[in-house]
Amino acid sequence: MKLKEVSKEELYRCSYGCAGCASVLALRLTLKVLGENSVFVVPAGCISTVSAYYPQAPFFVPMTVMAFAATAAALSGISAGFKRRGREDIHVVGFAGDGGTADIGIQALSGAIDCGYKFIYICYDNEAYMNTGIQRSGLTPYGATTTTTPGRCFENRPKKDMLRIVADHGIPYAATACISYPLDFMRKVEKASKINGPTYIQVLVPCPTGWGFAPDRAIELGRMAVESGMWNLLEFENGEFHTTYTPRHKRPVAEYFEAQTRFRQLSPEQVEAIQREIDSRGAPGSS
Amino acid sequence: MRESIPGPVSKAGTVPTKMGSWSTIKPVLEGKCNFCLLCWIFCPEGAISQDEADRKVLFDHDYCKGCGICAKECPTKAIQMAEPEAGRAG
Amino acid sequence: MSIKKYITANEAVAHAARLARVEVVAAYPVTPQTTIVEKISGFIASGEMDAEFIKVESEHSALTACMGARMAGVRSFTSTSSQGLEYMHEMLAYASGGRYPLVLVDVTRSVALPWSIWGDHQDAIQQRDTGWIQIFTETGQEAMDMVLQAYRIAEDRRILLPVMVCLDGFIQSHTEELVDIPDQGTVDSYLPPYEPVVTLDVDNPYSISIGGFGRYYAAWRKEQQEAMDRARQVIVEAGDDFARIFGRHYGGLIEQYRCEGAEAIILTMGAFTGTAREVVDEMRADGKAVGLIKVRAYRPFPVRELRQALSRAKAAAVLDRDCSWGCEGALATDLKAALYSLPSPPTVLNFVGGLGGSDVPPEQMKYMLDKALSVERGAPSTMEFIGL
Amino acid sequence: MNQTGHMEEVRWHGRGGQGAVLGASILGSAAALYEGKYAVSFPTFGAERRGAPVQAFTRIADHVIRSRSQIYHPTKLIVLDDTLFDVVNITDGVPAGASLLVNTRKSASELSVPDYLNVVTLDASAIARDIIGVAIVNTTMLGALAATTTLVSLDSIKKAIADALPQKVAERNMAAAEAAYERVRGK
Repeated sequence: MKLKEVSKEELYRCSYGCAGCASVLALRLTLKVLGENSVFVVPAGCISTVSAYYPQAPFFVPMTVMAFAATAAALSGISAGFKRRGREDIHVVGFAGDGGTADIGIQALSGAIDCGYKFIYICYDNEAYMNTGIQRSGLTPYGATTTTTPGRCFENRPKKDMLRIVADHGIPYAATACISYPLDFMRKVEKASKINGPTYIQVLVPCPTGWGFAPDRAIELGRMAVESGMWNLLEFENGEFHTTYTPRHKRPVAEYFEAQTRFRQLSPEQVEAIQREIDSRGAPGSS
Repeated sequence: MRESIPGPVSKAGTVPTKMGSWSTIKPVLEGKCNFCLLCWIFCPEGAISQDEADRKVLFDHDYCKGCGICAKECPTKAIQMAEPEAGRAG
Repeated sequence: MSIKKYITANEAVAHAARLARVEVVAAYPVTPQTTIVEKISGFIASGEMDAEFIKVESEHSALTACMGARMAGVRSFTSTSSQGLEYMHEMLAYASGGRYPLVLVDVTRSVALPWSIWGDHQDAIQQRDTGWIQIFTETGQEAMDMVLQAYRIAEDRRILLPVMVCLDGFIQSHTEELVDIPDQGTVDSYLPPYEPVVTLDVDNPYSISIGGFGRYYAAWRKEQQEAMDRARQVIVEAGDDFARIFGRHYGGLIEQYRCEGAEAIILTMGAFTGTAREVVDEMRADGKAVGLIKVRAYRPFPVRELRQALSRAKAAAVLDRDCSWGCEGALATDLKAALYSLPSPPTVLNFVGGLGGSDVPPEQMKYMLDKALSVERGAPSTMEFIGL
Repeated sequence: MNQTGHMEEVRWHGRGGQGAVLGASILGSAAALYEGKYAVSFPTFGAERRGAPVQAFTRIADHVIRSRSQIYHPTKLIVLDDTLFDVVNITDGVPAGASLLVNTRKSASELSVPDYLNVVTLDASAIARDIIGVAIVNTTMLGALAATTTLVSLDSIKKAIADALPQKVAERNMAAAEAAYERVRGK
């Protein structure tokens, strides 16, 4: 896939999203891959809040707002319904945030993967409940402050490894991505769309408001996350994990932390410890 | 639409407000555009289009929220964020 | 050709789902509902039913998946009980506010704590304000017939609201009796194929189940209430049409039994109505002016019908297998509100009984009716627990 | 107790796993499907556990049966296991003249049962073991019931057994019912 080959059609426009919202960008790029033959289920979260106030309807494809915990269950129902109607060609897509995926939605996601219907579940991961005002989620990384983990009470548990969790369900395809690597992300969406079963993609979407950086740096922050090793671009298929992109130049995690406000309470020793932890990691799936 | 369909439903693509009014600064092309399309792909709002004939990008200020990602990511630094012209919509 | 089978109400309901040509079933096990979906699984395995069975991980997901199937344009079915219904609560409100014409069977059961797998109406009553049409049934036959009618009512373009068909846990769900099972062709003539109003249609895309600020929200809610009001008529029509085709009629929103000249009238919902019929017959034989009203539709509440039926009685004895804690039995409260505008309304005596699977034997009903016969019109209302 | 006529109320006593619930069901279906009567049957409502005392009920009448209450004054009792006499008050609420059919090796006089009841005893376990291969006595007891009452005929019982069980198993159960019928008739 090359940039010049990406569809010029815009199928999502005029949301109420913040300026520089990488979640909105992830949705825009997803639609560029999947096109008009797709339907979206969006639970409570940033995307539903900025996309679903009557009469506003920025999705140019069919979409429904779903209860916070219910995204993946709706995907099963819709997919089963389309199967009955002989419309398995339609992409059934869930587009949920990190809280809607790793916390309140994890039960339904687990159940839906088990049910085995064809769907693409995309988690736009901005590492906290941003829509409600930056509260800690299961995908908030160690060391970050949020309004429920403020100051010295920063998040003291590691980010939940959703990729491994869905992989352990025996899911046919799963991947991590980052919005700063759009072709890698779109290639993964395309790959998922061709799988006849449940698929999962978790895309890191830096949030200017929640992470504390200027809106124009959203892409830069995502790049720094990958170059520092705080986020890895992986795929899980045929029972194996592999890396889809290895940054040529490694970046100290301290630089990534300094580029945003949510890590600023960490002491140099704590940053050092995080750096050591990153350096000690093996290949994906090996731990 | 609500006459025929009960419940909270709206025709896809209904955009009563163009979000360009949100921005206080707008991108303008001042330097050499090498038509790499990075600004286009990274624009959250889909507010950038491609002028294939002139091999440059165009900004739709009706949709631009002025985040500045395009200027930041432009490898040739051809995009500047500027105050919108007086009297212009948005 | 219909056939008679000696089956439980749960089994009868499974036949109804089959005959309604349901295409997606999503359910999770919970006593006493479970045998419904076991039977449906059997129908699918044997090829008697052509449907997807989504084996979800919870009731919350069961109802969500049923909504999803409707979004794709196909008819769905689920059933549950008690804690399962409670767990669905959030999605119940989604379904009605989103105007999904779902059909759900609640095999009624008490709600924990105290923990109990046995029957009462607390689970259904606790969902009263979720915007579902709620209909209580008395026998296996009525449960089956009502499920078929429920699809007609829910999918009627004037309504587009979900319908909850309630049957009593164990005393109805697990009791075997003769049930007349109609043939597919006759059911097809009553229940046409589902034609959705709006779906996730890639050729005609909509954002569905979205939100809206104040005045839009209020307007949708008003429409929902108006649809509920229309449902009173549609429920009656669906029952009348059903009677024309199948020969069985259950009386619309309420059924009056021997209410002519009755001074005291017992009100029941669900299976214990049968016992109340016996008691009324017996007391009538003893020369006592008693009657029975079976409340079939609990939402929409049959305000006008109850006002008419009770305008001449001096007292109503309401059996509630539920309680609105801190108030009284829910049916009693609703009944009082309905009778408020009568110039001289009957005294309402509320009896909360049959909780947690306890029996309501004929003696208790006689006690209720005797008490109602003994009060004066205009006496203060009372509420008491019976059977303790 | 109602205007429409007589109703037989049968209460089954057994232990979980002995087939009381299925027995009540087969009896009801025999009456409803093959005798032109109305019937309902229902178990005691609770979690069934093997070995625990259980009850099941069958109501049979010539008219529609509307009552949903439990059976407090059964006209017929069927006891699948005589050890239950030590555990539960089997004859609780049973009116005079009611009949009692007990699976036991004892004679009627050896059972401590009020003398206002008509007691029939039968070693149904032996019959079931011989013919069916296991001591599940519900169908055997139904054969005996057909011999002692006019409630249902043996023929109807056999038809209902055939409906309820897989063919091979049904055949053995029908034979056991028939043997019990003959045994009781021969007494």
